[in-house]
Amino acid sequence: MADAGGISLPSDADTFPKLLLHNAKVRGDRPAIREKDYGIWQTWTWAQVKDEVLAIAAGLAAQGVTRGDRIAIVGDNRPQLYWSMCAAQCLGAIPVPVYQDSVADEMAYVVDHAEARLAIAEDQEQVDKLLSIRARCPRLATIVYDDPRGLRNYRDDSLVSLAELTRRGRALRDERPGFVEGEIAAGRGSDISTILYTSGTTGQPKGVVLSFDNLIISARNAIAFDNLTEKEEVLAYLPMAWVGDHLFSYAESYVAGFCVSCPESSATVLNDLREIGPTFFFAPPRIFENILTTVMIRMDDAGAFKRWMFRYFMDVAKRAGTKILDRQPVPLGERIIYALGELLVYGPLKNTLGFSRIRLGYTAGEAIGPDIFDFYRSLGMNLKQLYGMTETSVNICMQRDGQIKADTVGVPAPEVEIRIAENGEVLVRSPGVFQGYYKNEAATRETRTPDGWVHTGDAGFFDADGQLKIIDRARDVGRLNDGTLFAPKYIENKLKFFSYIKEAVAFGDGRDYVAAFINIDLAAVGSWAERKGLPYASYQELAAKPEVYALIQGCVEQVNRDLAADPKLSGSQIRRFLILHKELDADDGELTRTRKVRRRIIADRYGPLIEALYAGVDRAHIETKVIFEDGRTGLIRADLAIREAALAPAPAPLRKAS
Amino acid sequence: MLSVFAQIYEQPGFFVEVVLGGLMAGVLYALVALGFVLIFKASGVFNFAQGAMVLFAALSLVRLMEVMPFWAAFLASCAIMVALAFAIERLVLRPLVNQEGIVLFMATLGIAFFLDGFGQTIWGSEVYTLELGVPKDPVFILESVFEGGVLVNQLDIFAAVVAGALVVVLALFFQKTKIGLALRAVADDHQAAQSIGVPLNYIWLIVWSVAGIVALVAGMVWGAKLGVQFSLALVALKALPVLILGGFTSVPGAIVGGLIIGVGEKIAEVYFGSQIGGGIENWFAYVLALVFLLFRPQGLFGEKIIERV
Amino acid sequence: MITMYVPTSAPERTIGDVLLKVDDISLSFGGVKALSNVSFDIRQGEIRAIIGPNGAGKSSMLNCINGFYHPQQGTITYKGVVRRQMRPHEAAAQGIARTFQNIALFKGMSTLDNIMTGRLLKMKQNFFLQALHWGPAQKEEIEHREFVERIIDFLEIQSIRKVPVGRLPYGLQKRVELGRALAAEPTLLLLDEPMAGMNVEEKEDMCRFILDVNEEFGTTIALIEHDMGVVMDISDRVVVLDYGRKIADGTPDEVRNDQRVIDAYLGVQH
Amino acid sequence: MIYRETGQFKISYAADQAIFPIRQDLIGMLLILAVAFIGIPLLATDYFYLAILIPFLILSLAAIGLNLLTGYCGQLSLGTGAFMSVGAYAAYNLAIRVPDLNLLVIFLMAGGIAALVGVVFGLPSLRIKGFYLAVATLAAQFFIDWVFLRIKWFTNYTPSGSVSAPALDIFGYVFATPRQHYLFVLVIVVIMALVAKNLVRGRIGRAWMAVRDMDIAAEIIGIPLLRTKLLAFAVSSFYAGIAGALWAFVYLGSWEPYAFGIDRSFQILFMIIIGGLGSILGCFLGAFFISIVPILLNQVPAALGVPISTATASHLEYMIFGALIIFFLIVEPHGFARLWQIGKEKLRLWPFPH
Repeated sequence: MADAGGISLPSDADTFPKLLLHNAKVRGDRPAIREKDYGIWQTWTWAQVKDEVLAIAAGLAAQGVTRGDRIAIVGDNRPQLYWSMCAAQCLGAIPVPVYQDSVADEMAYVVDHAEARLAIAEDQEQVDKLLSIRARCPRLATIVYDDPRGLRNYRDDSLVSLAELTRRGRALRDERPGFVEGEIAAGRGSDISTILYTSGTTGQPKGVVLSFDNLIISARNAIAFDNLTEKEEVLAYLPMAWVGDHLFSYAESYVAGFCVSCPESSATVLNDLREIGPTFFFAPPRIFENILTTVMIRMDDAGAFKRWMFRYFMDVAKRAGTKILDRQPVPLGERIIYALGELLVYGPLKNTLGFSRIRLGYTAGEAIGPDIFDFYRSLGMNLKQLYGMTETSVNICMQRDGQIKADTVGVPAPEVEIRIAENGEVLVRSPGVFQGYYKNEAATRETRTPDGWVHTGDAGFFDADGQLKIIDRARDVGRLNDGTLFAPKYIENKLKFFSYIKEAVAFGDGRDYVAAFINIDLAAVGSWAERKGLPYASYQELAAKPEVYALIQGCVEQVNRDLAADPKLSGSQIRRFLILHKELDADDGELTRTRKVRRRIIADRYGPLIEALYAGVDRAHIETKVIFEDGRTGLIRADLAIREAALAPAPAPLRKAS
Repeated sequence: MLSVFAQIYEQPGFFVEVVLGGLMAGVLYALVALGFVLIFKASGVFNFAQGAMVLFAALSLVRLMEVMPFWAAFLASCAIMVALAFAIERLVLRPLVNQEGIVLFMATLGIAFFLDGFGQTIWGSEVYTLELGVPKDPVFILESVFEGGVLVNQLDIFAAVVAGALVVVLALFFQKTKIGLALRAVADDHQAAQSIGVPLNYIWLIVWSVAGIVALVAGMVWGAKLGVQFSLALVALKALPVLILGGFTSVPGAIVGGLIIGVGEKIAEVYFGSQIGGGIENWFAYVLALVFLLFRPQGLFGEKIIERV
Repeated sequence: MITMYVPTSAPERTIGDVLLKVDDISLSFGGVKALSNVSFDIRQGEIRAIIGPNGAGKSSMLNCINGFYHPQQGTITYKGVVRRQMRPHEAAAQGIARTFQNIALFKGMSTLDNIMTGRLLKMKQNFFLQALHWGPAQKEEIEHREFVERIIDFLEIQSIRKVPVGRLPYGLQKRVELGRALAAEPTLLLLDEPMAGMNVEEKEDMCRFILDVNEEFGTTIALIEHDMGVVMDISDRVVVLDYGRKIADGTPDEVRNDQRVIDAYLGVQH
Repeated sequence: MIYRETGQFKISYAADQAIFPIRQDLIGMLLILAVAFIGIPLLATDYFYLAILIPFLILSLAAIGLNLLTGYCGQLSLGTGAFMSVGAYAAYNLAIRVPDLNLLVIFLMAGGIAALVGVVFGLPSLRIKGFYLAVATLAAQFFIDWVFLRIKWFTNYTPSGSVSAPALDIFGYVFATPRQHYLFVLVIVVIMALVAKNLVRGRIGRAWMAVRDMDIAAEIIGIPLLRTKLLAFAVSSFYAGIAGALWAFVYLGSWEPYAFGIDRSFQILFMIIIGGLGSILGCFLGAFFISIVPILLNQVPAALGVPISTATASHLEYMIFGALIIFFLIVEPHGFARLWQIGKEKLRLWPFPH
């Protein structure tokens, strides 16, 4: 195997368990994983992790787990769950991480579909869900739990604590030394490493089967691309079932040997982020967006001098920061002022956010607002975009240092081939291409051609610099009745780049004009309203205020002006919009777990509103069913206003001055 | 030890003289202690500046008497003390309202320092003789009872009478007048007092003014006896053991405590002091009060404290 | 040493022998009778509630049990030994811990330090090692920190670990106070209105913690509570006081149907 | 702003409980120590040592002693000067009566004797609280003043009552120059400040603070009140005793009982109030402030060309002190230490306001 970012791997380290043994040997004393627990960052070295993983593996073997068995893993990011994943792989069993916030139905589908015979759950909450779906998952024989809190009264033969399982494992290892090691040696790179269920925007989740080779080669290439080393610090806070976390916090950690830290709880992530100060950080655009919004809100409360200072230096950063980061020429005076700004604003700001040590930051999943992207880069953070999907073990395109643009996703990653199909769809072939959808030959055939090309489903094109630009889901790109190109996601993203707008859904395919639903951002608009002295008691009340409508109308018209600048899209300006009375919610099925809009469900649920948008009326009535946190359902009724937005004139063709 | 009793037995007249002297001093201690009690009762402030107020008042009086008759100087000094109370309420107490006790105590230490410096800067820092027109010659009384009679200073008798009169006036003021009743209401419960419409700032102004006038009287009497000088401020420290003994909140306690301390201290000084080096009146009162406290922590007139949780 | 519960080996909840017996207690202040001839017992491992209208003498009862008040008449037998008069800190040394009706936290200290004070009785390293904060003293400090962190985890107050308790909302302060009592690893835990002033959600949390303490650690609990619903839900036996006298004693069901109890509560219906 | 805490995570309790858990604080402290041990000896003049640095350091030590008792254990004391004088006279008597004893041992024993006396005067703290106790500590002040003034044995029957300390000879090395005196005091103060910090962040400090914050609750959770308070009196008096011995031996050289009068007690109380109750750092800040102000008051008018008489200067000093104390109490009743804490919090959150 080739060198990866200065990290040399023995050629036979082709599975994660083998990488674990390798790491325990060459960097046994270096930290492998941490968790904030009992007030401090409990740390395990690679040697300790090896000891734990092998014990759990033996414990699983004692529980009857054998090669090829599927094991569901469900919970927040916890060292024990990462270990369990590797422990299963030691035996040749296949870990299937499940989204920890899935409701019982979703969990039942995955566990049943994967035919998991054993599940490893974090705590009582997950155990309860698993117990409740057991009738629908006949193969699920054993549930292992990590945190025993609240489980003392559970008298169920299928329950085993992880501590007990580990104890049994250690006993077995005393009895049969070398057994687990033998099982590890029997693993091959071509074996199945894991099955990741993608939530998908429609239908039931599909299980993406990835081999060790898929993940390890992809990880190795990404590490080489960005020169990552064993010294990186990474915070594992995104769902373990998501391919991004699997690649960054698991695969790359094992390949590069760097340390992964698990936060104390989902409520303390920002604080834990600040403590750990990762050097390599991944977050979807939404998180960067939220952080920026918080920054702005907190700065609003500052005194006049600080606000002035912040504005002044942020202007400086906007002018010079990105250029300095990209090593472009900047006048000396500007550099000096920027250095002062680093001392007074950028440095402290990055420090309070926990971004001081970031050498490399990535965002992906959807388009990031150019303002947001530039904000972080101008602070001196090396934030980049990448483009990838579960079916290709993430890596498709990555941005190279010094060649970074807000509206493209970069150049093809190492060993990745890209082709643009005739309908504009991006096709990919790489070593990371998946083995197939689990138990779904038809879907596999639909997505992967016999010669290994994957249909990404995204429409895009290469720009003049050879960087890929994604505009929308290929399937969603439609046409207005007059034939104008309609790329809803592109429009929605432009809307969402305003901090006041949290979600947007654009309609237009087969219609006369474009119309949109808007979700306001409660924090940003709430703070705006407070400054304006507008009282409100709820999201619904705030959303219905005429002042808020006016605010959003301004945003919509700005988007229209942007769209007008592009001859291809100028015809798809937003003519009418409304502000939804409730936030779109994954629990109601309106968004995916990764917070992508589920168009069809929304179209069904809010049909009357869509009709109203195209009916020319200025009010619409709607009743919606919602699911509360405790599982009860209720009805929300609302009367919504519909507004017209001004359209910008299309750019006149350029004329030569005569 | 026995020799002491023998001495008392042999010279009963002298013993009575000592006791009387002690009672006279005690009345004056009581007078200063009264100033403390007034303020502590009404505002919960442990006013360490009472001694400085005594000095300041005496200095004002003695210097003003150089340019005007006694009565005018006395009235003017009263006015000064009221003005002082006003300034303290405005500049110190009001900004510190709702602070912890120790903070207020510290503030009065600051007031004490300020007043000591301020008084001596504007009034001068020499020793001034205060002439009240009361003869200072000692006289013999009770010659028929004791052999050779009992020697008493006329000034002391005057002082006792003045102090006694002031105590009576104050007692009447507290028991009979509307303001006095309001003051007692405040002492019992600040919030309750406020809710019945007694403005707290007004109350504080009054108690500090009254305490100032009490200080003036104490300063006048002490000054006539010792001369008006810096050590007057220290004499006031004598009032503290009186407070421990009598309780911080009890007017009768201050009086009885003052008398006990005065007498005890004189007897100790006269009969024991010489045997152990003299000058024991500086600490004897404190130690007496302390020993007493070990047996009755709430003081003579304090109520037994039932602690609740 | 630090021990943690191991649920797989946790025994079924069992109520054992009498742990504490109050016999014919009378207590008065000045002429006012706070308790008259009260007798009852608390069994090992049970949750025992003391209820009654305001001023019934409930808090006075707890104060007698932990040595804060000394009854004029009657005896208290604890762990089979008739107790002589003792100071509260001696009662604490024998394994009696408590919380207070009006929160009695140390306002100038953080949550962590407050709970650490609950471990003071168990800390033995001498003054000079403390002064150096070194060797055994540091080791001891860390061992107890570990124990306290488990309590913090148990009570789910990680996020306020280093916040001065004065800044915490009421419900959390109550929780910290429970933590401080638990830190002493008490045999008998006295809770004086642990849920007073809480909203429904906080009450539910507190109930869960009380039950967890009782079941996970096997701690015997005596609690005073106003909320009858809560009392009936979580206690094994209930003793009812009214005007300083015991008017009923038994299981929640027995007490609920006792005519004297109904009268007492109706008499002071708020 | 100067704080860059990102990435300073703790993987052990020992690190989490360190005196300076934030790296920038540790660096700052090391810098201060470097200046104190290296920078100042390179630059300072004799006047600077004698008039400012040495008294500042010794009074800081006394202030630490009082702060342990008052700021941490909540027992207000007005008798610090007396406990200092016990240390001073104990050291003097040990030095002249047991001439072969090493001076360091003498200082330690002097502190020990002061601690014993402190315990005796701390006994009333079981029965009385708050201001009653404060007044009771005045008894110690007056009684001890009297003892050294009137009982001639303690002053070795010198006719004037004034006594002189022997040379500072430790293991044969004589500390003679102001710089040597300064370094000698500095070492002792740094070590004792560290010890004080260790005490207050451990079991003992927590017991003290529990007693301070709510004594009833402290007793009910098992803290023996008398023992805890007496320990505070003992430790506090030990510090005061050593400070007194240093004040006498290093700063004054020869002295009278008056040097430790009630004014000294008040001066030190002011230091901890202005500096901050319950803060070791505050002791230094308060001591610095209280010892620098009179010097400025003496220097500034002369420098401005308005010479004033000594008497007026001393009266002015009283006035300004009194006014300053009131001012500080109004502006920040918790002293410099709290101001520093607030400032530090702001710097840590910079550029955000909260």
